[in-house]
Amino acid sequence: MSLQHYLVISSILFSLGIFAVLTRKNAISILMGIELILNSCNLNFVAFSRFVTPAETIVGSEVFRFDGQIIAIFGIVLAAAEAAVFLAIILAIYREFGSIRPDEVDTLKG
Amino acid sequence: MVVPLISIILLAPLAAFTLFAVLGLAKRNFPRQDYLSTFAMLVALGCSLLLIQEVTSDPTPLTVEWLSLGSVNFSMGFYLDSVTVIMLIVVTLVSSLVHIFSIGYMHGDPRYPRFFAFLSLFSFSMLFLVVSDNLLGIYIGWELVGLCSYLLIGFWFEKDTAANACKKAFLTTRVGDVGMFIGMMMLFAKFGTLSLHDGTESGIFTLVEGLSGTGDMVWLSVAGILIFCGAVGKSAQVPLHTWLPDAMEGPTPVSALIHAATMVAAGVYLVARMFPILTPTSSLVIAYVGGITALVAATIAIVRFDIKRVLAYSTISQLGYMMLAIGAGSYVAGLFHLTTHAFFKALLFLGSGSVIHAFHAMHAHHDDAEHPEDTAHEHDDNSLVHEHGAEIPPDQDMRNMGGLRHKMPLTFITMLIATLSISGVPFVFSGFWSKDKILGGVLGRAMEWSSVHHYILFGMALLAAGITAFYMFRLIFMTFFGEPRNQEMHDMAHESPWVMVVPLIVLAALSFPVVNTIWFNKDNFKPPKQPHIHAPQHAYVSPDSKIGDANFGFSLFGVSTAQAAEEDAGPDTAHADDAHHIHHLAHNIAMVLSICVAGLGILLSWLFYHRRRFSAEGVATTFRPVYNLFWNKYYFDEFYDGVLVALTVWKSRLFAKFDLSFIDGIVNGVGKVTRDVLSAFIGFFDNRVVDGFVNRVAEVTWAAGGRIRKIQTGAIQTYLFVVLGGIVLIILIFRLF
Amino acid sequence: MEPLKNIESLAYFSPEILLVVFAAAVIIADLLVKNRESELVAYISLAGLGCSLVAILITNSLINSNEPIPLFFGMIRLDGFAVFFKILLLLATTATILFSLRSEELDVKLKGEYYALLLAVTFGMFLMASSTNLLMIFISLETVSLTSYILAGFLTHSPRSSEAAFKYITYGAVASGTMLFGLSMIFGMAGTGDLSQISLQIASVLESGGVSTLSVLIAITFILAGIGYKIASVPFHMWSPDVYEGAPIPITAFLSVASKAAGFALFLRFFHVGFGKPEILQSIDWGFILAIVSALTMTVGNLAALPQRNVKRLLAYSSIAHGGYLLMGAVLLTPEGLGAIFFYLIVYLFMNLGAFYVVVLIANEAGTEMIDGYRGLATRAPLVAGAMAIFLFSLTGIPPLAGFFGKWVLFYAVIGEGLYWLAFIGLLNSVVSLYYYARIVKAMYFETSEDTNGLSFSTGTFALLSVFAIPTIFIGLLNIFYTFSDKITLQ
Amino acid sequence: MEFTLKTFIFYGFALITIASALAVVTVRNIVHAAFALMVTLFGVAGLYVFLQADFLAATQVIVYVGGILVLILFGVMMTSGRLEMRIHIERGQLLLGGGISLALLMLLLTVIANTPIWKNLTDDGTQLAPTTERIGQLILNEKFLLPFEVVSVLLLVALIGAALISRKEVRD
Amino acid sequence: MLLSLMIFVPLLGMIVVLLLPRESEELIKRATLAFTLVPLLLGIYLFISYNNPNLEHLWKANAPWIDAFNINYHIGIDGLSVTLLLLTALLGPICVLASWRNIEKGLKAYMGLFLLLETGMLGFFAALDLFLFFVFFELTLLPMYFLIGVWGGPRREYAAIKFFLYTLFGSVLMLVAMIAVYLNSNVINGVAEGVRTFDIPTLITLAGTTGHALADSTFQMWVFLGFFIGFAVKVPIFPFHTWLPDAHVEAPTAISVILAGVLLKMGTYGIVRINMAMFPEGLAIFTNGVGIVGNSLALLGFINIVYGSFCALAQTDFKKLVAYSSIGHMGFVILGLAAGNSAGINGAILQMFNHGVISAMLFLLVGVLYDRAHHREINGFGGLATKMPVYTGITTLAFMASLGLPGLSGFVGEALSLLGAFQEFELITILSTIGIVVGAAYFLWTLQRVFLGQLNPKYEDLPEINRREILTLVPLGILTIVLGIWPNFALDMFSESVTNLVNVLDAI
Repeated sequence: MSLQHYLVISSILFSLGIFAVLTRKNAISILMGIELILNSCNLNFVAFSRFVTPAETIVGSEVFRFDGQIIAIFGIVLAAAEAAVFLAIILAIYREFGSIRPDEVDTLKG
Repeated sequence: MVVPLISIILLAPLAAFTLFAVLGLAKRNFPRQDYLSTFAMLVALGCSLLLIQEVTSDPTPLTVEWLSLGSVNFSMGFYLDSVTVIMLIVVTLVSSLVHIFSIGYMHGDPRYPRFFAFLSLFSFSMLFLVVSDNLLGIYIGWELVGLCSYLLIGFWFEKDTAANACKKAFLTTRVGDVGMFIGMMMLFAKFGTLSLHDGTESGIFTLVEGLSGTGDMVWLSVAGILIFCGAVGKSAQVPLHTWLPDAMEGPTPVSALIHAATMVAAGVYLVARMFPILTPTSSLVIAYVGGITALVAATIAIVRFDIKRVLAYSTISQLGYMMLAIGAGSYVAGLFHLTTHAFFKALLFLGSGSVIHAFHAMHAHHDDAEHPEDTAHEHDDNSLVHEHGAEIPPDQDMRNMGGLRHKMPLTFITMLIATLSISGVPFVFSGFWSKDKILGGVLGRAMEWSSVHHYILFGMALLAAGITAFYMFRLIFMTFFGEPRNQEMHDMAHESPWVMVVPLIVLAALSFPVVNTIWFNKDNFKPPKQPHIHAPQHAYVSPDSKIGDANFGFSLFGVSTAQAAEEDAGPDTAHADDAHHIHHLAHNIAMVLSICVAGLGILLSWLFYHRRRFSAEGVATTFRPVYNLFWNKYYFDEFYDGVLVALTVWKSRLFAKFDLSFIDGIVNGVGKVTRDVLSAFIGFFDNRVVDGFVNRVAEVTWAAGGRIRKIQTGAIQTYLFVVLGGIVLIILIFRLF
Repeated sequence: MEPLKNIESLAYFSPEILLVVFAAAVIIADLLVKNRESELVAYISLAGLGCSLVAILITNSLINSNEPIPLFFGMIRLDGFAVFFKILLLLATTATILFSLRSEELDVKLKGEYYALLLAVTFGMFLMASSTNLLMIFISLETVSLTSYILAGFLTHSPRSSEAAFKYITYGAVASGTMLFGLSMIFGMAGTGDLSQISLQIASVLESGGVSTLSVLIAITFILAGIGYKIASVPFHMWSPDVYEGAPIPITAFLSVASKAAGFALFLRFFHVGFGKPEILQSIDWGFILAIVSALTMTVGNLAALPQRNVKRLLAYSSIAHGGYLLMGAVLLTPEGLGAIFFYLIVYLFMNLGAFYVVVLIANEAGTEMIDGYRGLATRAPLVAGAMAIFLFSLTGIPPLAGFFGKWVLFYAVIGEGLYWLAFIGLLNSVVSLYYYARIVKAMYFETSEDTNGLSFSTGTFALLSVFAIPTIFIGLLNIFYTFSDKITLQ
Repeated sequence: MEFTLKTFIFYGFALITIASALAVVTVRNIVHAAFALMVTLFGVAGLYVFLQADFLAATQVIVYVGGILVLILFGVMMTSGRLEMRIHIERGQLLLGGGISLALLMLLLTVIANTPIWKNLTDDGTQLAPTTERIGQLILNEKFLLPFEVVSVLLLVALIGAALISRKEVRD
Repeated sequence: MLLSLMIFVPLLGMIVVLLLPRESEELIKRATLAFTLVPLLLGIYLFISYNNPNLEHLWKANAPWIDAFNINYHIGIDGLSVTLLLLTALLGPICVLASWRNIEKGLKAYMGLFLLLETGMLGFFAALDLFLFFVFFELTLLPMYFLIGVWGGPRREYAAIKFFLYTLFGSVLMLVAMIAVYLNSNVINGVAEGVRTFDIPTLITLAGTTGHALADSTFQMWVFLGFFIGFAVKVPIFPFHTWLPDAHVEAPTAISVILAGVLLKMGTYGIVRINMAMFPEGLAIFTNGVGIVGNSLALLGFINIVYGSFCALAQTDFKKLVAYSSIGHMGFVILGLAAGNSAGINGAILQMFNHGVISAMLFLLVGVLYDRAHHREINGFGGLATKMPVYTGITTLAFMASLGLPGLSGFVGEALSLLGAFQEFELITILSTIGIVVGAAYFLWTLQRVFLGQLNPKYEDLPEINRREILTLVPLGILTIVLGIWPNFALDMFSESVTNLVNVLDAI
């Protein structure tokens, strides 16, 4: 369970997220892909926080620095906010285009 | 006195023209432009005569900085020697007479004032050319007379023939002028100046001495020949002579003044002026060109029926004669012939004008129906240089004339005098003396050096002299003798008014040597040096001294061939005595021969055209090829056309290839080749290739824009492909570096 | 200087706080005001911007020369750089609000939210300009992005607007996700989120071989995706034409100027502070990659703009191209380059906003965004056409308009670094750009429309137009604009 | 590395996470995909636990599974009308997408392999103090106050925006 | 001060004109005329009082402008610029007069733009700061673009944008070169010290200082090329010339006049002022007579002459013919400049001035005809000399001047250029003389087709040229004649400066 394990897992998650984003024909699936990407990032941060960042000493007990973890928390929050807005926009698209297939939303081009 | 006199000579005609131009801008006419111009000319004439007394003074009385460029300067100034004075007098005199003649001849023309204004402008330009002391000034005058020639040939510009002829004249002479300009550039590059003789001894004439015997002779020969090119154009020498016959489209006084007496003689004057820089090679080239011209033009003249064209070819021939003389070293003889020729040829033209005028009275105006066949003849307006073989207008066709001596006695007599003069009838006529001087000079050279070239040249000159006599008398016989061939026209004919006849009489008087002698006796009329040409056995040009003091080679009836020989031989060389002897002999032989050929020519002419002992037509049939050659003017124009045809075929192919839409069927003139093939090709090149390249770049740019647009499909996932693919690419590309 | 603690920082943070407060005030006022036609909320927003401006100027006076103040434990930093961008952004927002007041596209019922969102996005951009910590960078970026998505999709009854928002968010989410991954890698390498620390750490681990060049390069490239998408550089530009075309015109104007400026602020700070050390540049010449990217960006922007018929879209591509020009200055890492960007941004602010304002006006009056709709404008509305011509030629870079001077300082900086090829490409591009800008001018001046009725505009319109046009003419001619940037440095 | 229960569980979590993520991106039924995503999120939460990030693991479960996933399911329902929606995938796009994803994966693995400082950092098994309190301190009192406040603005904006955009506007 | 006044009075005029009410057209025209007459008077004053024994720039004004780049508002004149300033100032009122009746729409804008254009041109010729020089150079673009595009012929849009794109392309290269010069302006022996400068006289001095970065011959070559292409587009030199026929044909008469009369001169003026004076080493590379490169400048001149002439011969559009003839005549300028000797450069500069006058006349004349017949097809006329004798006379004068008839100004410049060029490039110069013959050919041929022959019955009622039109032509005609007779009138102005320049060139 070394750092590299986590990194490999997060890399795979990231690639899968990218794959979803590139290939899925449903806006919501794309959103899922994005969530995978964000999760992989968070996993990275937490892993680095655990293994890389130097320890700090606070009132006698030694803890690791939590910077990475806190970034991950913010990441989750941002992901949530983004998901909310994303879904709202998907609804608007659905309303206007009657479809949420990304390739059917292509009136703007050229 | 000199400078004011010359200034007046120049300014008087210029003022006459300027007044016309200024008033013209205000859309007015000076009511008596004719008198004004004539008066101006007479003033100039008077001043010119006064100048005779001044020849001995400083040769460059006035030099002003014209262009000062710091290190290089061009000056303008007057150059006054006896040649200048003679030319001045010839020009002003002939011009005055032509002015007077025109008052009658051009009467009633709608553009009557303009005619005189142009004449004034011409006179100014010609005089400017004559008095200039540097090549640039000569060139300026040279081109200006060309312009006037253009304007005056095209005076009746409504006629397409005239419009074409004037253009042809200008362009053809310009070809020669460019050669002259290149020659000037060479001289300038070498000497850094264009002044001939600027008083401070840094003119070309002085500098050229320094070249003597150096390796620059070839270069100098080329420069000399190039300068001569200008003369070839202006003096209508072969092969650029074709414009002069066409120039007869202009009013006849113009032909007399410009295309007989003065402008065309300017070429001879130029060569004479530039005599000091001529090398043996260039001299020989000049002589040959002159000789060929003399012969070619003379033979063509035999078969012409248009009275003016006969005279035109005669002019060409005589100009060739002069060139031959100068080229062969008979500098004085050439100039002398120039002078005598100016008078008798002007007389001939004016006389023919008088005849035409007489016939012309049938027609109210020059411009309507002067050429009834105009409408029938399809003139190609699109040709740059037009038409050499225009139909002969009926009032100029000698076949319509005959027996006019009774109708127009004064005209007849004066023209006869001129004809006798040009034919070289001995002793009483000036033409004889000048022609004899040329023949003697050339023969003298030939004998002195045993030069085959000069024997050939002498032969040419002699032959030309005989032919001249023949066709001139042919003209006289056809026009004034025999029975009227066109009775209707004959009945209309009448003697011209006095304003036209008086100039004829004056000119006739001038055809006697007594008058000429007056100014040729000037002491210091001497040929210039050619000091650089000191090839030992070819020292044929005399430096100063003795000849300088000699008079021009003849005195009234006191035939002084000895004197002439003296001039030619030159005193400086070791073999001066031999030379004298040879030249003496040569002049005697030449005189005899020339009298013989002239007599033979006149006799034949009499037999053919007066006595009708022989039939000209019969001879023509017998010698059909020769006749055709003459009739078609040695196919010069056809040659230019022929080159053209080949090029036109090529042109058509070219056009077919490039799918151009316009093809002109008719082939006409050298200029057309240039226009249709070269310029069309270049125009095409400009549009398709140069512009096309730019357009191609623009198209590619646009297409690239279109491509990029296509990537912008509107589908978001495409964009994401680009983003993520882009990341991969950036990393990979950077990795490769 | 030691980073200030939270409470100490507040005073220096007042501009941002004011923005948030006014955003809240706008929402509350919106609830209270019954009259939907009232423009009160807009004026409140403007007041907020004004207050913020005053606060910025006050805080600016607190900065000692060249001594930046780190705030909130080093999360953000107050320095001349940030102040410059804040003022620029405030101007852009002000202009956008003024446009919005005159735009007939926007739904009057949603005014409160609209202005609140505009203030919020400005707030986010302020943070983008001053962030010095990876976390703050990401959060500020996301704040701006999320708000922008909403603003782009603000016209709920317009399919174009929704589509724009959809594309924008999809694109943005992927890009920022990628960026976040890159940030995490950098975090993992440096063990800290603070930019200046990162700079030191990365330099030392690179030197010690603790990380390979390639790893850093990949991380940087991932981050570039996020920043590049904000400044719309190739290959991260593709969202912008569609979004610009679909979004409400004032928002398009805002995005093309403010969002881009904020993106550049972030870009400059991130790369110059985090990766500008010579040691890092020695092993990873990202400047060179970005030089190529900038060349590509302007080329693609200009070429793609050529065939456009929609003025808004055309301007979108044009702003991509201008992003490319700016990027040239950004890769130089010289004070000249930095100064050039500052100067160019000012010029760009006026000319681009001016052009968009004309688009707003024409969309209102003639009801079209197509070039054909501009036909005969010279006779129908000569002043507007004249102003538009000034903006367009300034965008092209024709003297004596400010755009030329902007380009001049940029190319001067580029050539000063010996990048002749880049300058040459850039200049060729400005030649190409003439063609499409001139197409609009051509339509306005050389063509006639069937409809020859004059268009009437209010005095306020002309006043606003001249606010943009006059600086566009004169900025370049005045000495003062060239000197201010000397004081601004990035440490 | 010795093979203990802990490692076994770790690998289990890892496997579950990856497998379910694979399912998220491949299954055709979007609802199935959503459930697969839930499993992935749980898996990641488990990994957080292994990283001794207890607070984070809890947050992950609550926010993601409890919030985002439900949101997604709502989205699915509101946009398709029925829960099962077939997803059509084009082959070319699939290949290209797969290619790019793989390329990125390779790049990332290269980074991992080429970063010596990340090597040999293994979990030494030290038990750490619970993180919650410290996180609270950091966020509310210390370094991360500013991001926290900014995120609150962000959330407000997202809230307003989402409401604004998703509400059904009557066209006029 | 006077010089600044001269430059900016038209700008002031533009503002005034734009403030006038649109309806009062007469007032607008008169005001414009007045505002163009002021520079003319000042120009004449400068010309007359110009006396420069020390070869310095006179009437200098020097004020700091943009400190950051050491850019100054530095203007001044020497003999070369005063000549061209006078030309510009002279053409100003003439063009206003020529536009008196035939501007049908937007008169106010037209006049305003024209005045702006005049400021740009005057400023360009007076600028002594490289940056200022460039700004004025470009300042002419915008008004020109609009003047062609709005008031031009049927293909005006194409012509306008083509003109604009070409010139902008050229100036882009110039900009690069300019920045390079500036950046190197303080580098001596590889060490940068002191401030950089845009000051043209200073730069010229620096470029002649041994060891200075600007004096490096490779550097000079590249910078020379940059500037040269920029100016070449403007001249225009083959193959950058294709904008010119289009622009000329489409532009309204007065604008063609300005285009041919002044704008083309800006290119050659730039070549003299910048390329030759500042980069003699660079120049030497292209004019040392060795190989293609060493002859390239002269070759370009030759190509321009022959190419322009033949293209002119192929035209059937009167205006296009004149336009191509301009290309040919500018070739003489290039050829003369390439010669680099006293005769060549003096001739080239004189030719610049003369061509400005003559081509202005030609375009005015074409305009007169076009205003009456509403077409310019050469073959569509014929025999006009009978109906319009005065017009024919003036046209003949202009044609003759243009084809280089001695006694008129065209000849002097042409001849001097050729004389100078012959000393350096014999063969090329000889070949260039083809242009003289062809020049005569197309002008005479045109003269014949338009004016000679039978009167085309369509034009029985063609009115003669009117007084206003004559008024526009007479000053030019007088100049043509005066300069033909007494070229020192202009040559005296600049020959000393040229001598100076030649000394610099000879030192290389």
